[in-house]
Amino acid sequence: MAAPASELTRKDFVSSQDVRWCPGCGDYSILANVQRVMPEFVDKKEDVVFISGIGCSSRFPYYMNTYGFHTIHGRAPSFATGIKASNPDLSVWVVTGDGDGLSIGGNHLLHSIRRNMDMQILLFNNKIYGLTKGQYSPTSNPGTRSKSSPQGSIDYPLDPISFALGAGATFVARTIDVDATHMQQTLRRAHAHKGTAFVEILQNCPVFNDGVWEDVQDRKQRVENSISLVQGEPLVFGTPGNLRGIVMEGGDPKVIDLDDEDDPVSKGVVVHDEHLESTAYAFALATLTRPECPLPVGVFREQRKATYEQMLEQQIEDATSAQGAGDLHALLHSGDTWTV
Amino acid sequence: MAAPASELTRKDFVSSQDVRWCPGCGDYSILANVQRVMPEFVDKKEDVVFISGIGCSSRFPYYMNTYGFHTIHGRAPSFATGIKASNPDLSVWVVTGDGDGLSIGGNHLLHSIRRNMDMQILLFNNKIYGLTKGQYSPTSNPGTRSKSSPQGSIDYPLDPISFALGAGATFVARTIDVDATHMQQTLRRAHAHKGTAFVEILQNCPVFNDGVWEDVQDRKQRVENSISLVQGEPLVFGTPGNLRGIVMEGGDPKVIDLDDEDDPVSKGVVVHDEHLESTAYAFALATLTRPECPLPVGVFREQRKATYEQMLEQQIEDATSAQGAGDLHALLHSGDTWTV
Amino acid sequence: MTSKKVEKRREVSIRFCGDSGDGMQLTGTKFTDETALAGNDLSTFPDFPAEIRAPAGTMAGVSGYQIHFASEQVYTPSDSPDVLVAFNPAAARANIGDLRPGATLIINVDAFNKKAYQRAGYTEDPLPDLRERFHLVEIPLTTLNREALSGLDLNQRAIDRCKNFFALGLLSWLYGRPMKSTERWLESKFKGDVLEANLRTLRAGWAFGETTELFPVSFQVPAAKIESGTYRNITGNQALAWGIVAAGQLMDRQIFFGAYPITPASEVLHEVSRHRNFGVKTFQAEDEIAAVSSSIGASFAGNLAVTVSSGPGIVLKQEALGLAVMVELPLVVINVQRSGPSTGSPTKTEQGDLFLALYGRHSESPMPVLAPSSAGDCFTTVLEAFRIAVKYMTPVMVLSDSYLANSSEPWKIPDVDTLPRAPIQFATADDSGNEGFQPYERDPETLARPWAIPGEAELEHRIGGLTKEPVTGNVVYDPVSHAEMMRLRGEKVDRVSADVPPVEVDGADSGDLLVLGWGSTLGAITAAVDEARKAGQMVSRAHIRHMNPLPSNLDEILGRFKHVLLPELNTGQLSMILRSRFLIDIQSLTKLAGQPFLVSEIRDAIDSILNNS
Amino acid sequence: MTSKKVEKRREVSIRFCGDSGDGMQLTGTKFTDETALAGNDLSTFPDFPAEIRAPAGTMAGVSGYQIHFASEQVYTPSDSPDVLVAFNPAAARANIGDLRPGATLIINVDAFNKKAYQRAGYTEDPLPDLRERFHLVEIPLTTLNREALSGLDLNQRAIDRCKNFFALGLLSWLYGRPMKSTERWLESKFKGDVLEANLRTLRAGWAFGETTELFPVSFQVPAAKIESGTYRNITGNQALAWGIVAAGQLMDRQIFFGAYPITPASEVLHEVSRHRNFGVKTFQAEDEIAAVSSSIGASFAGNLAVTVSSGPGIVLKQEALGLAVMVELPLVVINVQRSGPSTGSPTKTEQGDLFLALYGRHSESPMPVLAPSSAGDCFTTVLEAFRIAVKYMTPVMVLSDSYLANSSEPWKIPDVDTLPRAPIQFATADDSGNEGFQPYERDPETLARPWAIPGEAELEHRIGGLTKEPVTGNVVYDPVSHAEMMRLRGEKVDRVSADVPPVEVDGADSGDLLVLGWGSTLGAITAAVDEARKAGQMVSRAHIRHMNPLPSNLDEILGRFKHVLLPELNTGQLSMILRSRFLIDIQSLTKLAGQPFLVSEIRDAIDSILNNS
Ligand SMILES: Cc1ncc(C[n+]2csc(CCOP(=O)(O)OP(=O)(O)O)c2C)c(N)n1
Ligand SMILES: Cc1ncc(C[n+]2csc(CCOP(=O)(O)OP(=O)(O)O)c2C)c(N)n1
Ligand code: SF4
Ligand code: SF4
Ligand SMILES: [Mg+2]
Ligand SMILES: [Mg+2]
Repeated sequence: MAAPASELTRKDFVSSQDVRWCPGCGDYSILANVQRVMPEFVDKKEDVVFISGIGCSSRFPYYMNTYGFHTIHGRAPSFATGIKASNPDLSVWVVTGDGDGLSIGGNHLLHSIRRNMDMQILLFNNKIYGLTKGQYSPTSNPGTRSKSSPQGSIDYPLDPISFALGAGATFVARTIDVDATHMQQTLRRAHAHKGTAFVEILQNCPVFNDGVWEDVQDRKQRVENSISLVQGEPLVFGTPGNLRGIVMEGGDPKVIDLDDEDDPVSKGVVVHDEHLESTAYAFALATLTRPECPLPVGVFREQRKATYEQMLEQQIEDATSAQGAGDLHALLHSGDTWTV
Repeated sequence: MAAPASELTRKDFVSSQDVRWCPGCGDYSILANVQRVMPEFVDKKEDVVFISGIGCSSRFPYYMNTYGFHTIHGRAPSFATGIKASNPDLSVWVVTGDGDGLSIGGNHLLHSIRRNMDMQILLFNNKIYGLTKGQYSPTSNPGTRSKSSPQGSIDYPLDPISFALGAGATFVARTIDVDATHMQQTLRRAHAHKGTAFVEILQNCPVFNDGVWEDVQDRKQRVENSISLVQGEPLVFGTPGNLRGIVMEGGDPKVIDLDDEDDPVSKGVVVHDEHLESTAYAFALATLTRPECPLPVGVFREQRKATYEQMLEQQIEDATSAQGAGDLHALLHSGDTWTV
Repeated sequence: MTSKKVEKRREVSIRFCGDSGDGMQLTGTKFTDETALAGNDLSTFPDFPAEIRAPAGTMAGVSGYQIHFASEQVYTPSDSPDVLVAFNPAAARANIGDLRPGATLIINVDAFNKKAYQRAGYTEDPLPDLRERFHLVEIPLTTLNREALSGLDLNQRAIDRCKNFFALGLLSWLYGRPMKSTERWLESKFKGDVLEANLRTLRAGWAFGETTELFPVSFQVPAAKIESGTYRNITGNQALAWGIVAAGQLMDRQIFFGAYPITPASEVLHEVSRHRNFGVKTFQAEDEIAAVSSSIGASFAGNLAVTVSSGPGIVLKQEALGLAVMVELPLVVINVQRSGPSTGSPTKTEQGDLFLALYGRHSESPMPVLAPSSAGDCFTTVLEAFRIAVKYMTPVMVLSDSYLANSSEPWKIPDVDTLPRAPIQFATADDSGNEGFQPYERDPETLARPWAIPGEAELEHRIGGLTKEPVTGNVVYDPVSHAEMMRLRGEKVDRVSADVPPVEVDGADSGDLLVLGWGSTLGAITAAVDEARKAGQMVSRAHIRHMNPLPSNLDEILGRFKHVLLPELNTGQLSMILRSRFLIDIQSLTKLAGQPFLVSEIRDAIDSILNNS
Repeated sequence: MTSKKVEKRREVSIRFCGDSGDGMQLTGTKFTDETALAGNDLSTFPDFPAEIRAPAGTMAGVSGYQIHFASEQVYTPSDSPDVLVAFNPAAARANIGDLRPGATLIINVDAFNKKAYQRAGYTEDPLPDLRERFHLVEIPLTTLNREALSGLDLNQRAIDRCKNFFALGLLSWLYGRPMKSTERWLESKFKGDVLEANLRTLRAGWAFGETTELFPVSFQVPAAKIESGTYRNITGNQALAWGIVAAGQLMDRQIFFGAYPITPASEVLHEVSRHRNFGVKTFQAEDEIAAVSSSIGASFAGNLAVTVSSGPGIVLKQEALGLAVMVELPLVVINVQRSGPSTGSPTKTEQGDLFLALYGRHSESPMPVLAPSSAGDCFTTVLEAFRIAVKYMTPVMVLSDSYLANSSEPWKIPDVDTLPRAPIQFATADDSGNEGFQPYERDPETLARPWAIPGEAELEHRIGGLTKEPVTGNVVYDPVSHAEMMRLRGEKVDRVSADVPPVEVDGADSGDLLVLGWGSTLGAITAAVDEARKAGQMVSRAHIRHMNPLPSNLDEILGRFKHVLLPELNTGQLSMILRSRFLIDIQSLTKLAGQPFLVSEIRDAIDSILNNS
């Protein structure tokens, strides 16, 4: 674990408000983990802002003893954009849900990701609208029976990771509500990234979509059904006696069986590299679908590019050195004037 | 060229309205090509509906002598969704621009693509807001100097093809305003596809963004700067003496030089396959960026999946056979009633 | 059956309250069904806190359900319940303020331990004080329920979750409610041990009533004399949903319903989704803008289109509604109003969106607006909205609210055969004259333009949101065409007046005071006026359902009264419109607390006007 | 210089019109600059057709620019130009209706061939008729320009494109305008042959005037007596942009400007973008919702935030504006109103969005609203909007319109040192009391809550759109808190009255008729009242700039006049508000044609009231 950056402790980030999620909701553990890692990131909690939209997940800011803004449905990334542009020194965190972020808010998420401001976006994906009591969402499995789809949903689901990569994200990761260690690692990576860090957090909604992530939440099933992406490590998963690896065939990822004693790399198993120039590889990983393939968790991609706010500040500097600091009198008298 | 499906001719699709684009606008040739191929697609022009948002490009429906709806900015795919769901027999075409479709309308485009209704979406990409007189758009090249970005734009551009693939598109293609033959082929393919066919059309705006596509519009430069995707053909481009091909390295596409007498396939050059199960390959093609790599034109991907309207009709059928045809009296008397 | 004395009561109101997890809404609904089947008139008011489950035992988590039933007509859930059933101290504390001294307060005394009452915010044991102020009945509900269910193969939590049915059994006994409907419902919903448990505790509750000395008498509320017919309970949202389904049947056309979930409107979507066998197409869009846009698209293609939402969602739809006004396509927009600006209090009620309906689009963008006044009226109003939309080729907005949405009342089921059938007339090739088809040629009477749908030969045409020439619909920029189309759109909506029946006055035709209302305030206003009359005051009453255009006799009626009182759950929106239109000093009674009017609030306003004049 | 006779004129109005491609806007602007430098008062009205270039030579493609200048005060661009310069038959046909019989009509006679006049919709040669009705001056503009530029290395198209400068030269001679500013501008804009061509034809136009027999005299319009000071021409959009930049300077805080392009508001974004050296951050968002949301975010973070749009875009912002009302953060929202519902006529003018500003959000969501009344006033109004926003912690809407946006007037440049400086006071750790920081504690006078920005220690707090408790801002659902916060939000906006100066009456303090106005109608109303007075009528005039809250002396003023006439470019929105508020029979004069009022329209209304009373 990284050394704390500050004197702050987890408790400093706990607000006085009663937490209003249902018992057993995956949001609790996400909250706990975020509160746990925050002291590593900042040494003044007043520099932290949590921004959310509307949804169960979007209640998050109320429980963080930092600055917080619970905005309107789907628009949190836009509010965050204004906040970060106004004060680039702040540590800006967006919390959203699969409905808030990908249904009504899909466009803002897309464009925020594209602009690459230095902020973290945590998308809690429970594949359902929790707050409005259980309608299917854009990430719901096909055929999901919900209040608004009594015969099963007929929308093809959106994959948040593919979406983010398609938008040109510079940092994309996935983690799971119940895996505290992995989540904390992922949050650290997201925070360390200079640019927009998009993190999908798989979250259980025990009330309206219980068990939808069971195959990767359950410790036993997880080893078979997920693959952990680790920089420089070959893409191998499963348990001894049943090891498998990921190879690429002309751009398409495939699963191959491995013997325990195999050297995966010599078998063609891909070595994970977050930093490839092109997004193609990360996207290929995102297309892995269960049950045939394991679900990747960890960091899909990290790429360093100038952030929007850096370039904005730069333009202000450039303009100032080219035109001189703004002079209101001169502005008002620019061009043709006449004196009476 | 496919045989006409009807007695109709190009002229039947020309409306009485004066065309109001600037002289030299790329929209003219798109209009002409669409009018030219329509007789191949339908035998009754009343079955055709063109729907657009707002923008120069979105004036399109006025010039087509079919049913047409010039709606509001960014929402054309949603209007089209309602039209197609209401009457699946119609041939539904959406015309949008890079601003209309990818800026304000990004979310509707995303979700329409995801739902896979059987319609064609033509996105005219001139990398600028034409109608509002020249502001940069989400597809504008970095550093574009425009009315709203006098120091150059600082947004990273969105690639329409990657976006569509990230949304799970079942048909994705790109063509160029000035290449009539290629455009007509592409329109035929788009029309033949059962599902949402997304077509990016590179379009010149001589007034506000002249020459932005010159390297692929100009016939001479085009051979060096673009690669034509043809099913079953190796990805080779350039001219004899300067042939090059695309290979995949662990999911990442690269350009290699070829000798004229080389067999490209044995050199590892990829053979184009639109129908691969996973989107990874198509996405890899979309990441090809000039000047290092050529810009692919043609069909990136085609995949057959049930359309939204088919599934919707199916659910109505299923419900009807399970519950019987709707009986209003029975509905009103369902559950507990009492008689006074 | 019971050996205890039975007393008659004319009316009773009961409020069940407890934690969100205690099943209060269910208990209330089942008691309501029993009551309806017992032949009483009734009115209910479910009042739940927020959208997600609050921490157990806190004030924030309290959920309530009130029912008022009688052997005569019932207009409201009643200002103050006769009986409060409180499952925990938080529920007691949150609701006690509405109770009259001496009213009956039935509590689960097992839940009144120190930890619990402190969690509720009591600093000391509230029981001594409650005993003093109310007729406190202390029942060890948890214990009794556990005893009743001992031996069943269920864990403690599952057992405790049944205790609301014990209470229901007890209250059913107390007011002689037949439990058949509840038993039937349990049988349809559960099986095995869970069914057994619920049935057993329900009956144990009844038996407890019969034997306990806590209740020396039980009560009987004779059936009300109501119009003959077949009845059912219905909530406003259910009635809206059925109205939508019915419109498709009566107009012989498929329904397209574009929606995005939002409290308190989502149930309309849920309910309609269940009836695909009527050929209705529900479409859950990615947001409200897509919901309304797809609906307008569907209307263009010839479906009967409807979109349903609440405050924030309606705001988002306004740009597209402006387009619907411009292209003159039929569309029904239902706004189940909720409380407060921005996210506000999503489960609470208000009538704050009248201005939004009329003026919430840029420029001048007129649209007919209707407001139902009771749960059952929601059904009728939706049908009327569709009729107006199609006849005049216009979007129509319906203003329901959270109170109507959730509260229920007995509804006389209409005879389907007598509901007006109005198959739709689309334009045909015959409508295409020498000059070709003219999409903005108007019906001389209604000013409606033709509805020409894709697929129909010779009617190809283009529409859009730009200013257009009259008749041809071609895009133009000249001031004359612009002005003429602005005028025509306005006049068309004015002509809907032809379909607006005159307002009826209940009571004397003229006099000192008219209490005017619209929408969901009908019950409270009627009850207040009723009381006032019983107290000898001369008060008349009228209720508006057509908010735009207004009934044409309104001017004349208002002129006949010395005072006009207009209660609204907003800052006086209709009042402002009428004051401006008629230059009459209408007195506005406003309330903005997320709650419906109390009868007493309106009575007080009546008193104060009559006493000062 | 010239040997011809020079006559004096008190005032002249000229309209240049031609194809969109003919450069009429440029010609008009340059003539305007020359006129301003000549010391006249002036008013202009650019009127262009649509957003994209229409087919050449058609009515749809006609673009016009009118200027009215005088040696006395000028209030409007004038109802009817004295001189119409028409570059082609379509331009003549589209504008001729506004011309008085006998007025001067200067045409490019080269463009009046058969093909051209038919394309314009004339069935026969219009010249004979025009000669009869007007003082027709037939100039072979195309030919003369070609002659002037022969020998230059430019193609025909490039040469023909210069002919507007020939016309400008000619008109400059005719009215004795100094061409220096135009020459300077050309030199800054072009170089090489293009510069040479424009300069040459400009001077050729002047020389042609001097020599041709078509114009026996030239005219002189002496400088106006205007307040001393330094002046410049300014359009409303430019003034808005500079007001925004100035606000940042005067309040010593960075500006964040979130916007999405839309006609006619985009130029404000363009202009502000050019001044990043003032530390302004312009942000072109993906849509209007993101534009306003990012602006509110910026305000939360302590920037001075502004968002600018027009009708459809403002509608889209309303949901977020409701949140701004709820979280009580300062924000300036500028609506450059355009004409018609839906997409309507984007380049045309209207005052249709007053209701939208006041009532376009769900529930009750009060917001101060200001309306500038002239191009220059846009600057002042923006500064005032920022002051109110910050002082009262509230969003404020400014209603400009397309007419103000594009028309220009001489503007006396304010002395920067006398502009009020008001550095912002943010909350500090000292504002955090024993109970911790209370985000909804209010200033007792203004009711403003503290502005506490991220980065400031000990003030961590959470805000949002849910109903909240007074003082703490904690999320609650109880009716009492809900009602209290609804009341407080309303009262806070009412208290802005303290900063609203009383309305001033121009003319007698009481009498038969007061003409009341708001926004961009000031010029037309002033001119009409002026004319009426000159004709001996007793008419007073008052203009409202604070639309909400209204000036507190309004009631009293209205009461002193027998009649009140209120001209508005809508169906009578302010009129409705005032009628309702004061129960006074205000007479509404409305116009919805996408055009500003003519002076004569208001005069007629004045006459009709005074003659009938
Ligand atoms: C404009 C608007 N439309 C609809 C809603 C209703 N609404 C609130 S949250 C929500 C969905 C939330 O889903 P998600 O983001 O997945 O959050 P979860 O509750 O599952 O954590 C909806 C539809 C709203 N508040 N505002
Ligand atoms: C709600 C709304 N916002 C903004 C506008 C203004 N607007 C019209 S078209 C347009 C951009 C068009 O760009 P694009 O789609 O690329 O079309 P092009 O003109 O380049 O073909 C904008 C911003 C509008 N009409 N409506
Ligand atoms: S509804 Fe689901 S997501 Fe929401 S708080 Fe409850 S368990 Fe969590
Ligand atoms: S502005 Fe550009 S895109 Fe628009 S019509 Fe003109 S050339 Fe075409
Ligand atoms: Mg969710
Ligand atoms: Mg474009």
